[in-house]
Amino acid sequence: MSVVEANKTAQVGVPDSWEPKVIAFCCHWCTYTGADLAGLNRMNYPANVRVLRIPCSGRMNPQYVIEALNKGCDGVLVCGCHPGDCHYVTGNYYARRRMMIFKRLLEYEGLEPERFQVRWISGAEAGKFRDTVMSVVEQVRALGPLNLTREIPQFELPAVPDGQEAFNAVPEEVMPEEVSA
Amino acid sequence: MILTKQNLMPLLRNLTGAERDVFVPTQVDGVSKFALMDKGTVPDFEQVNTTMPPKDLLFPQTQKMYHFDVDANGSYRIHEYDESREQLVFGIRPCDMRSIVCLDEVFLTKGFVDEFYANAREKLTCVCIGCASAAETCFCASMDVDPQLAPNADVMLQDCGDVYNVIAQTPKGEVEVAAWAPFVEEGVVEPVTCEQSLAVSMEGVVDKLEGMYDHPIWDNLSIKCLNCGTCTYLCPTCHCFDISQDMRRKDGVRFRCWDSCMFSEYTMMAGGHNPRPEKLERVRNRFMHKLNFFERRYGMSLCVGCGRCVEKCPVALDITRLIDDVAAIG
Amino acid sequence: MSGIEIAHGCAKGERPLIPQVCRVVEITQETPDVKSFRLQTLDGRKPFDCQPGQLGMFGLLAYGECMFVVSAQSDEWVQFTVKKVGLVTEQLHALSVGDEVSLRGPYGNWWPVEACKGKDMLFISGGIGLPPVRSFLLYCLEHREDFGRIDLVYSGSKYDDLVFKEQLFDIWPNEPDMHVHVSLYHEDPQWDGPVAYTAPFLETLELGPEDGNRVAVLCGGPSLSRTCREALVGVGFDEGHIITTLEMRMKCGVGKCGRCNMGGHFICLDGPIFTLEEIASMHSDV
Amino acid sequence: MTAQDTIRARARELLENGEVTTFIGWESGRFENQTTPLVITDASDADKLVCNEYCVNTLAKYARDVVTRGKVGMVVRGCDSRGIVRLINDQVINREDVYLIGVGCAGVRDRKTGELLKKCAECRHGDPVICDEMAGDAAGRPQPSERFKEVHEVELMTQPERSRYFEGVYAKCIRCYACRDVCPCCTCRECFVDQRRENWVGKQNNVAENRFYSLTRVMHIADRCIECGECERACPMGLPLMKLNRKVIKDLNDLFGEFESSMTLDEEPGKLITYDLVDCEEFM
Repeated sequence: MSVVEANKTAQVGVPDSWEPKVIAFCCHWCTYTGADLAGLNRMNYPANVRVLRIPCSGRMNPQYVIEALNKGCDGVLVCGCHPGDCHYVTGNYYARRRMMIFKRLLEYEGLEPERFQVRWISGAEAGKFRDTVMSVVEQVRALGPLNLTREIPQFELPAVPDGQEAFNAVPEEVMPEEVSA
Repeated sequence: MILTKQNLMPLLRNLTGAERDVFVPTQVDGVSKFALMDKGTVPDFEQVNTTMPPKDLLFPQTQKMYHFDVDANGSYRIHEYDESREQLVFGIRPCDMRSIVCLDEVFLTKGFVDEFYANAREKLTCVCIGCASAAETCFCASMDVDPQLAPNADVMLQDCGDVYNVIAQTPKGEVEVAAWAPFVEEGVVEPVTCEQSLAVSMEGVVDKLEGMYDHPIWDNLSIKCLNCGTCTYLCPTCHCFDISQDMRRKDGVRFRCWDSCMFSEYTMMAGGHNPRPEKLERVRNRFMHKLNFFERRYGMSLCVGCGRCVEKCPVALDITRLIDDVAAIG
Repeated sequence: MSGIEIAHGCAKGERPLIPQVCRVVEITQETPDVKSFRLQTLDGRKPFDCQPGQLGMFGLLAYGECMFVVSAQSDEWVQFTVKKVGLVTEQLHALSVGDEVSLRGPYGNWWPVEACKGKDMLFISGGIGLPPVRSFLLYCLEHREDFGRIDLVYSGSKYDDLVFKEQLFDIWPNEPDMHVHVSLYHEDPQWDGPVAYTAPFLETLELGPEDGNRVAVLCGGPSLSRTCREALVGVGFDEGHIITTLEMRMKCGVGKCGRCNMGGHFICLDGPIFTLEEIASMHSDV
Repeated sequence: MTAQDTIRARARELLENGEVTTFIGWESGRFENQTTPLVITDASDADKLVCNEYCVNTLAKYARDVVTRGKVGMVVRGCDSRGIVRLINDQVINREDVYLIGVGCAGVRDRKTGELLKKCAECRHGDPVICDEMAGDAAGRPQPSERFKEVHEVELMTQPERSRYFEGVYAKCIRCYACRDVCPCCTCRECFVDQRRENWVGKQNNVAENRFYSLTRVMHIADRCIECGECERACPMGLPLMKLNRKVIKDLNDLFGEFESSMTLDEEPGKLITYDLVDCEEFM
């Protein structure tokens, strides 16, 4: 049973309205401009990705990755300049080593490899940015929700007293227009 | 009344009903603690006391206090959690029962009753099993705890070799023992006296500590301490907690969790001033609280002699050696 | 001549850790980093009744809560004065009128108003130490006839750091038999008054103990408390007649979470108000 | 003249002639075969010092707390000396602040079971890597068999199995921070755990926060870990922490070349704070 099937079973309790949340840490000098270029060229890529600008991939602190996964993201993408193009000359060399070690450590701890990916995307490669994002989102969608913080699953509420309407646990943005019966 | 040790397991299986959680001392994944009794658990009544203390049942390490969210017209609403359930702890030792007395004093007296603790305490039934033999680190007899007696337990099972002497000590205990009819017989047996290799004399220690605030003994002691939180988290009577919140967008949960006076940010104030900045102040404060401050405030020692900190301290810092050194000082 | 009798461990209450949601009704900017907030419950009532000097755990549900003295109160609101020093206070300073906050209390003991009746009052404070002292001062001004001469010695590092300037310079000096002495630690273009630290400034004022008929109320940082204590004892004050309110990190506010202890006493429950005589007998790591 | 007597004599001598202000060693504890660290300042206490096969504590980190009082004398075996090198290379202490008396170590035993401790069975350097003088001959221990055996076992598990396994590990953690406080590599002035204003890691004890703390610590000591195994020994809940540290060391060696940290004072910096243009590329 391949990894994806193994997680398919985990998806039993997932509402079909579930949308994966992927956060992309993009280096300001290359990938962020690449993403901007993708926007200029009207390339559309899934809205599940949230782009976060960081000065350089070298600034990528492994704690951000775990914090993102803990706070409800289902996938993390870290993008930086190609080795040699770094505006700070050595930023992505350090990042390369750190991310290679950290990626293996997370996989060692049981995180599916597709959930944490690193790519070098330069300022001109708008197409590559779109393709990367689309492939990451599809892979994460196949894996299903991560919800690392099962202990606080959307706050199982205490009995709501006296007639106040129950708090709807599904996050607002992806709340479908009318909640099907 | 008498309960033979063979009847113990059938009795336990009979007790695990749906409406009540039964906790027994057992090994969970290599850690000895009080865990929920279900089909698979093998209770371990031979081991004297568990590594993790039973205070987790009354005062969990992380306890959700209330959940807050925003209602229709945008103002906050607070929903209090009451996660307390009917619980029975079977096989708690007299030293841990004595630690519950200390926790009751802290949480239920002095003008404010902590309702989270109160709810849990009310729904807890304690079946205490006396100790026939002691571990090498046990010194409860020196801290006025009788290894075969626990006055505040609901049911006391005194270990008499191959049978237990069943004594119901509270109304709740009577109801409990009444339900054990098929497993117990009439009769009284003399409990085994429990020999303890480790003993300290607390004679005059509390008063001597009063004037020893600047004594060099604290320097020699605190130098070897790592200031980790092991002793405070394993101690059955340590009750310090921190309050924090976990947010998701506009709603969140405010919880309280164990905290340790050994951590540097425990008394760190916003302006940067810390009344206990170094290891010396923190180690002194912890031992003074155990042996003197609590005695002055509540009239009982906060150390019950269970020996968990003596056993599990990474650098073998030993409260009994401190008591001996203080007693030895003129 | 025994010291002033102070009640300890006298606060009571149910469900101590559960706050009530209150609304900010008025914010006054005292200094660039100090603001005063007036709070009411959502339906416009006073959150709780409290004695002068008692504490309240005021904060934001999303960020945390801190312990402040109720620096003033009326029938409809309670007021807290907050200096911006940390995470929660920063968020409090970002509040605007009408926002919702969390508040629980009242905690701690109160100023010994009964025991100080008929005595002359000497209030000494520095910087952000004025709000706790002000809660007692306002009580004395409301019951003016019960107290003799009132002196307020207040000092700050810069003119901008002086809190409640309007009351300090306009209202209080005109109160009957009340003398306000303000000094700054350093020269300041906007200030032509005395420039001295609190303790030396106190000595220049020759305010003696009036053989037991004057009570000193002290509140300030660790250094101010130490130097002023020496100055007062030097002038002849008996330590039982010097009252102070202590400050430590507090989380529960009801003497259970264990961190605000001085020896066996919890500052949030047995204090925060003690006489210096009582503090001397405790194991002090303040 | 056993090593213990030499140490006692030298400690008394060093303290008497004022060459060191404090001396760090072990003393016997209350129970049989129990030892506990000891810091003495006057020569008369030198006879309390013991050095036998039950000295389980690694003393390196105490040098940091005591160095402010003047020069420190210390007994060092393999793990202690590498801890001292680590502190010196991290500029926590200076080489001339410490006077090191080396002792060969054949591994220490558990006081109850008498068996060799797990950290000593896996230890690769029993003899001190630096010292000012040797008090007893080097033990010359054979290299342990399989350094990364445990890591292989976990790597062979499938992904869901590993996920459940580490879920179980982090469910046991009680966040007492003994692993951080005993580690010679963990010498930050203010640890990220205590930075409440930034609130990196929440104080609640659940699997997510425990994993956050553990992964961060592993990454912080990744290329500096001296494999002394003290974190595993100090953990009251028995978490297999060396499985994580050794996994990172194995990856570092595989990817960036064999390197053992804290062996010499003039060692090259760790693999994560240097780079190489020809590292293998997997993110293209």
